[in-house]
Amino acid sequence: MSGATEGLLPEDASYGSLVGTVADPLLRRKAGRLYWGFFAAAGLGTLVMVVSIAWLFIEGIGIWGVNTNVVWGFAIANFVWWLGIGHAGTFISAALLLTRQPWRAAINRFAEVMTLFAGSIAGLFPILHLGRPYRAYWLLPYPNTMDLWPQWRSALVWDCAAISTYLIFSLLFWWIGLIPDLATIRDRAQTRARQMIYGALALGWRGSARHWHLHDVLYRTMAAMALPLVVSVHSVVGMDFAASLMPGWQETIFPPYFVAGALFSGFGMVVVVAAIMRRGLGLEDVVTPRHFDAMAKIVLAGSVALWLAYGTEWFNAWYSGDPLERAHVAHLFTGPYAPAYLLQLFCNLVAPQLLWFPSMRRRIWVVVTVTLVLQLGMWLERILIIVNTLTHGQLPTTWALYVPTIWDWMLLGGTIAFFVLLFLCFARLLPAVAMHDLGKLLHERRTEG
Amino acid sequence: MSAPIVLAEFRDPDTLVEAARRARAAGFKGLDAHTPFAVEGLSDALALEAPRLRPAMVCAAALGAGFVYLMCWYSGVIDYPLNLGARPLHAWPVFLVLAFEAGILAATFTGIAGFFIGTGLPRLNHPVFAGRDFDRASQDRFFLTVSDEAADAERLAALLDGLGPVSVRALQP
Amino acid sequence: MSAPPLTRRQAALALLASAAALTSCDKPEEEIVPYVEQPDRVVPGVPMRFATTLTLNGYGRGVIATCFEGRPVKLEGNAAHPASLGGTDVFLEAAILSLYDPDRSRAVRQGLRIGALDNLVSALEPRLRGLEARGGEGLRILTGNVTSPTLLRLIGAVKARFPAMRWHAHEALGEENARAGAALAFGRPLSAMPRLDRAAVVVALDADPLGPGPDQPRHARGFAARRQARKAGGEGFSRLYAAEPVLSLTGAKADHRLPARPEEIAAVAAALAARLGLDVPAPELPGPARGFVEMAAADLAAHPGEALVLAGPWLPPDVQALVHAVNARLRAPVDYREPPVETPEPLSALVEDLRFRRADTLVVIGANPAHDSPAALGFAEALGRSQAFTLHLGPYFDETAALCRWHVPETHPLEGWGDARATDGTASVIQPLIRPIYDTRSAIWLLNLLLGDRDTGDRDAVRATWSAGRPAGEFEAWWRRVLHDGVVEASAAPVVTPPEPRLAPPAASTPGFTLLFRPDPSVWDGRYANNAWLQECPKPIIRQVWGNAVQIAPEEARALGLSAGDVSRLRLDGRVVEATVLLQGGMARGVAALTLGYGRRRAGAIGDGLGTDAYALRPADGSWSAAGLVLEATGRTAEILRPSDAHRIEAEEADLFPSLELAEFQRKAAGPPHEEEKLPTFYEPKNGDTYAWAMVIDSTLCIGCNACVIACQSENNVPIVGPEEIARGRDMHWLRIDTYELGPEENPRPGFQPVPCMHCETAPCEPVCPVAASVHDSEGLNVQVYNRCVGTRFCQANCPYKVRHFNYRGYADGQEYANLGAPGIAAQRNPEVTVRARGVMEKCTYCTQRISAARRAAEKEGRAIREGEVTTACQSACPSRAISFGDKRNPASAVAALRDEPQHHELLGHLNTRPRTTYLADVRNPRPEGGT
Amino acid sequence: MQIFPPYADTIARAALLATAGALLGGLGLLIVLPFTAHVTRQDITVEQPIQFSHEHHAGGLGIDCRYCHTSVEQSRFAGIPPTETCMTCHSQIWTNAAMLAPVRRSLAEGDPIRWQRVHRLPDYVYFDHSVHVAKGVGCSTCHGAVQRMQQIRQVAPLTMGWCLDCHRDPAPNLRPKEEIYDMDWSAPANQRQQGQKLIHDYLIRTEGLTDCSRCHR
Repeated sequence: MSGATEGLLPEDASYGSLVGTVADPLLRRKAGRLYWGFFAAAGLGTLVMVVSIAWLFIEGIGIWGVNTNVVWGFAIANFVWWLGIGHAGTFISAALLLTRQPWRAAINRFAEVMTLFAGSIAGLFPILHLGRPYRAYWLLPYPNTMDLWPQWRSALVWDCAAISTYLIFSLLFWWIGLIPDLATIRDRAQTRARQMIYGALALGWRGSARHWHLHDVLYRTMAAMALPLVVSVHSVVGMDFAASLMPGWQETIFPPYFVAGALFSGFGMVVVVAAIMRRGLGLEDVVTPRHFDAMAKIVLAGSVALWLAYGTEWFNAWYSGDPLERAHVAHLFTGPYAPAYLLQLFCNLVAPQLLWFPSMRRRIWVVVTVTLVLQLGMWLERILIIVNTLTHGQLPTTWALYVPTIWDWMLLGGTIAFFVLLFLCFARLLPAVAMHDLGKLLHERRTEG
Repeated sequence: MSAPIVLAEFRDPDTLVEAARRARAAGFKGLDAHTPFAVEGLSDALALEAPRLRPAMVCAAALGAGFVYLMCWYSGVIDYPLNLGARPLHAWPVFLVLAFEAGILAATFTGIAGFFIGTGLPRLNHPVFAGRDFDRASQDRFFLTVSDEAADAERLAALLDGLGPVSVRALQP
Repeated sequence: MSAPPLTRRQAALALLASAAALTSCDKPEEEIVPYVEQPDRVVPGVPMRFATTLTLNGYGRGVIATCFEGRPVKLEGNAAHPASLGGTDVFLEAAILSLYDPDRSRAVRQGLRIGALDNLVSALEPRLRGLEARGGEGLRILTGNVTSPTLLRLIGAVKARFPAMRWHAHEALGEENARAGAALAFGRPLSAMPRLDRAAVVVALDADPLGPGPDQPRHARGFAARRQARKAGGEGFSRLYAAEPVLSLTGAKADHRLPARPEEIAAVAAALAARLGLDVPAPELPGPARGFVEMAAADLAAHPGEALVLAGPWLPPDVQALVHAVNARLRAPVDYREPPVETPEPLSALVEDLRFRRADTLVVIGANPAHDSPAALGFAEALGRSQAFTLHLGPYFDETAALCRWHVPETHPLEGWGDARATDGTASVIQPLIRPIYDTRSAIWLLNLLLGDRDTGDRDAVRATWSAGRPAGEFEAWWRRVLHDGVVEASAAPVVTPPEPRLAPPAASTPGFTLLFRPDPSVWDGRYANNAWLQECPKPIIRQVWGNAVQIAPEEARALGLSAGDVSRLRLDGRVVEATVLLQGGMARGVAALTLGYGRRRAGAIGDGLGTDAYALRPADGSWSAAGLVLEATGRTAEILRPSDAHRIEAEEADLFPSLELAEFQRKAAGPPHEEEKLPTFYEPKNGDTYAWAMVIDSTLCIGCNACVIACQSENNVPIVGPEEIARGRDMHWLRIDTYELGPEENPRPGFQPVPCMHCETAPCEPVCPVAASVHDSEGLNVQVYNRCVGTRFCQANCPYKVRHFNYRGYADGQEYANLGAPGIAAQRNPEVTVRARGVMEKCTYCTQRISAARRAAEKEGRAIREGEVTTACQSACPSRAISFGDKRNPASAVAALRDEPQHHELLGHLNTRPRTTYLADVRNPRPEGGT
Repeated sequence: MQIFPPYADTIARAALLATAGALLGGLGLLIVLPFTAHVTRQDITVEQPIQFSHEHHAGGLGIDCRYCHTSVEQSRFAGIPPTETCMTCHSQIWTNAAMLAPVRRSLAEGDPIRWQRVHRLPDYVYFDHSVHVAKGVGCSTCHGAVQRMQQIRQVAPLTMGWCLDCHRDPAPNLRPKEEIYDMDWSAPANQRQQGQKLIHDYLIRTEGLTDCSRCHR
């Protein structure tokens, strides 16, 4: 057995056993008490989200902690954070496909789903944060009686375009990949109802060589488009801040720094999801320590990239000699949010260094802990980018504090619960791993062997 | 589909490729294969035409991007020019960002549409579904199908002798 | 104050539902209701302007009111009136809101219940007949300061009917000390009006002519006249010295300032007098005070006829008298006049009479001593226990009204007829701009009632006063002119030459930890407590809103173990109140200051329960300070609400608020023309072939009085957010006064920088708006299109000046604070300005509605807008004329000239935002040899 | 094993197409709806308290617009006549007409006539009649042939796009001063040149006409 596929599949795997590993939890196993416990908790959390959104629409965004000088708060931070998480899925799927990484096969499906869920949740925030959310459609170009157009120069319009493109693209990319697996589920389903439902969803996929051929071409082409798209999306998000005039935002490094940060947090979340899926669905055979090792390396690389980004920010502030930029960096370390900033540095820069050690990378709980810590770090990074700049602008008379309210926390917590709920539904309704990719991997291993 | 369909079932993709190659060499028409995953070499073995999806997607991308660029230019320069912080009306770097996203979107939609047109999906009812064990075509079996007036199960079985098909059967009408 | 009513939420849901439908097919019908008979001159949509008069402490200040369809919406200063000179102060600007205050008393009350006016009249009449029979024995009238010729005439008539009647007057912020001082010096209580416009050197001894008060606009204008730093020169730039215990606006503008305890100020006055050759013993002074006196005396002596010493109304009479003597020696520019106010008997006498049942009928007109007299005087108890027939006429059912047997709601000055005199005696007529909104009565009506006259209308009463002694044929024309001009020509009291003042060396006073009482810049003596605009207006220097606090010096706090925000207990002569501690540099050691007027119990929904009642501690004699204060921590803390803090300028931030000395300015002005270097840009702003509006604000002239802030609020329908929202860091003022502390920390010299929108030519807010709601117009205005705004707030996030304000709640649109959602308040709104909905951004528009009105008027006449035709609300309010506005492309315009001054600068100009609002740096004129 | 019968293909394809069609069609409907009279309220007559006929008064009797709409040259509002204006004539003629009973009642009781608004702009639009008539925009340009309307109705969509049409290019709609109140005015053949000349004569600065602040503040 050669190195490329080593440790990714069980020694005795067959095509049928792989399909069974993935499909059986879905079709033949009942959800346990633990599942329903989580489901109830997540459902309750989702209710919190719904309530806080309803109250938001009734009372207005005055219920949040945002104020005259700090006009952005949790909503934008949550948006960037969720979108960052939503970055890894399509990227993993596409980049690893194009670079022919064998460890892609077992994780790409739920990574893509994670992208969809996180991206959709992220997409909620820019709308929720509007003062008049019912006018959000004014960001779209359409013929109207006012003869007005969106204002193309605004980074928010780029955001709107990039995120909707990204979400639509990711949805279709995921769907295209999912069709053959739906056919598999259809064919393994034991009840008529399931056969019908999955059958309808599979659109009559029959694994024809012509279909596979076209599928392959489309999938690879989309993967090739995905890479620049992914880069563009978080670059644009970075430009929400970079294309401004505020100290701490107006930095040319922001687009790449945001992309790196997004992949960092996205991969981190894939690790977490992978660990949970592996345990919950009994996928130990196909999601292996080797996967965690590989993802840990990427996370580590992300952390190193953040070292570079943060370091550049500090260095440039000093080197530029701009008193406002210098004051901003001083504010990061000494201002009212300095403890949070130091925690952020620990989470993003220090904690992942553990992953230099191969023994640590192979311990799934270590990797999961590190990635959970870095989720916290990345969220702190986003909220601190916003509040550190807005609480400490150019005019000292406008320096103010930002204190989130219970509704800020409820919405953040609620969306996390909603994300979990969506994942719980996904785990019970759709195949969590791309079975046709696993089959292909097994075929490759056999060909190699 | 007027001609009867004969299915040959295999346990292994490589065997299927070999079988396909033989069937084509034997001059069978209406060859196809049904596999749980994309098998490398199969399209060559069946001599499938390269789909012209990519050129279509590139064209769509160019059209979509061009359309959006023109829309931005028309709206910002011709239709309602506004003084926004003294920035130039023709903000091409910005228009390019939007054009790029539009291009991706147009290519994606074209690709998906091309995929459905090319595959003929959705096709919920198809004769091959009636084949015995065909539900394993999406799991762990690999089928060669021949839809040729000249083909029958015996001829195909003879041709595939030595490749060890699990079965060779004509579809029950 | 709590959650908005349910209807609001339902409305919000309905809004959402209709928004979800995107377009609704059945718009609610709207009616047009024309007049039955259209009044003359009323053209719907065309505003009318009328001159009238408002009073503060009884003194008249002329205003011009703008009315739309019979509804006054904006007050501005009357340039013809000497107490306003076209400028205003916060109280004048905010009076319009009080007119529409839903908490105004609107019903006659008998006790606490609603009563009937007829019952009152029938109860009063037999009593009056009885009183008449007794010669008026037992009848008491209590008023505030009365300058109104008509009221004085009527009071005189009442006195004639009831000879034994006694008239008492009470003003919480009175001028007893000044009157007594003048009496001490001249033998009679002359009123002294300093002429700042004629003074080259001013020494303010605990005096605050630039601070709140009836003459703030006049003094500000006079001060500004001698502080013009212009290339072209002008009258000599004056030098201002201030010695004071509490940092005042005058102290803030001073070139030299000495923080001094009250008794030290007396010593400074004595030392100055001695240095100027008066025969008083020179006291020993500590080092800084000695230096201060040296410099001040030298400057005073060097400017005979142009040097002036001011004594604040809170200094004791002997110091006042001494200052009169000094001014006489200096031939100081002071106008002495007989005061326009009669001096009736004090409140204390009335308290005695009530207590000993010597008063059996009390008529209170407009005064509220149950709140604003010293608690130690015991007026409230005396009134509450009194069996007398008590009748209160006032605009609110206030603390005094609640203790009276009868209460009659009083007509607002904008609703009724009347007259008043300014501090210099200039008379003006009060004319109604609107029919009384509620069934209210005026003081004239009440006095006529006491006279048994129920037929004479208020207008006739006022006309009767003024027609006396005028030929009948000329009167109508004269009357019309007076109403039109808003001022009675040449009615000022003549300037008299006072006798040589007697010298009265000041007595030594008691040292010790002293509590100082001061007028409140927001609520004055408490009468404006229910005015939300004033409550939410950041008090000058300390920036506090919605309450008051006890001010002490930071070093003092350290010594007492207190820190900012501690709730402290103030003990004085056995009386105790609690107040939050506010640290303010520049306070003298050993003193604490508390403003009067807070702690109202019956002010209304806005003013109730805010702050600390300083009257509870004020000594019974109404003095301005009380020694023997004990200040101790309670262990609790409270937040001092401030929309933004004053900021201490560090060296590297000097360009935020540049300050230069006069000599440096003169050197620059004499040098080659000042070229501001323009930073390079890719996007050179294009100037259309049209007006280029620009504003220049002169920091030298700005006295930080906030008149512009309230004027803007009034003109532009700027909503109130309320204390809870302020605590969250939200506020809506389009114009804020940034306060920078310059100079040494223990004796800072605040600089005021009004910050409206900069209308940047390369505005950072515009390219970031996704819907082009923030956009430039061809005349260079940075326009915010409310109806296009979706509320991303990106514009404010990217605004370096943070001048934009977001409607986080429906502050003006269904989620108003307290009673501000009452339907009547909407009548104050300016119909030319959109009332902003929840969820949209708003900001200073340069009063685009005024520009538009001028443009349309000019276009209809086929001409260009003339220089000075457009004045912004802030500009017209500014009493010191620190704000200029106009077309900078017009080389003859004021702004074009000011933009060429050597001290001209842009705020954050290095960001290359090319602001249209620019500043003239703060020019100060300290003595070249230095000192503070 | 066939899960689906052959007709399922048709259903599936039809469902797919229908979904796409419904999405696009719905979107299209939402876009088109605001342009229609349902939203603009064009050509809708409203029941008024009095059947006042512009056709009779302005068309038949030839009363000048300004006789009733008195403030059109001074104010933002053209003005709705007070009851007494009606009574200047109707105290003499048709004094007992049943149709005019509400007018007489209004005068007698001092209770204004409550007309239903027909031309309605949103609160955030500050339209000024006076400057329009001063600069050559005639009544009929926006209000149509009022003299032929039995019941008044709105002939123009009064949408922002419609306003902008003229603000971007006023030339086709400008008239000489003396023809402003000519309800039968129609553009002469050389309107383009005449309009350009009028722009010049009226000193209209066209560059600022599309400023947001022209109408919104």
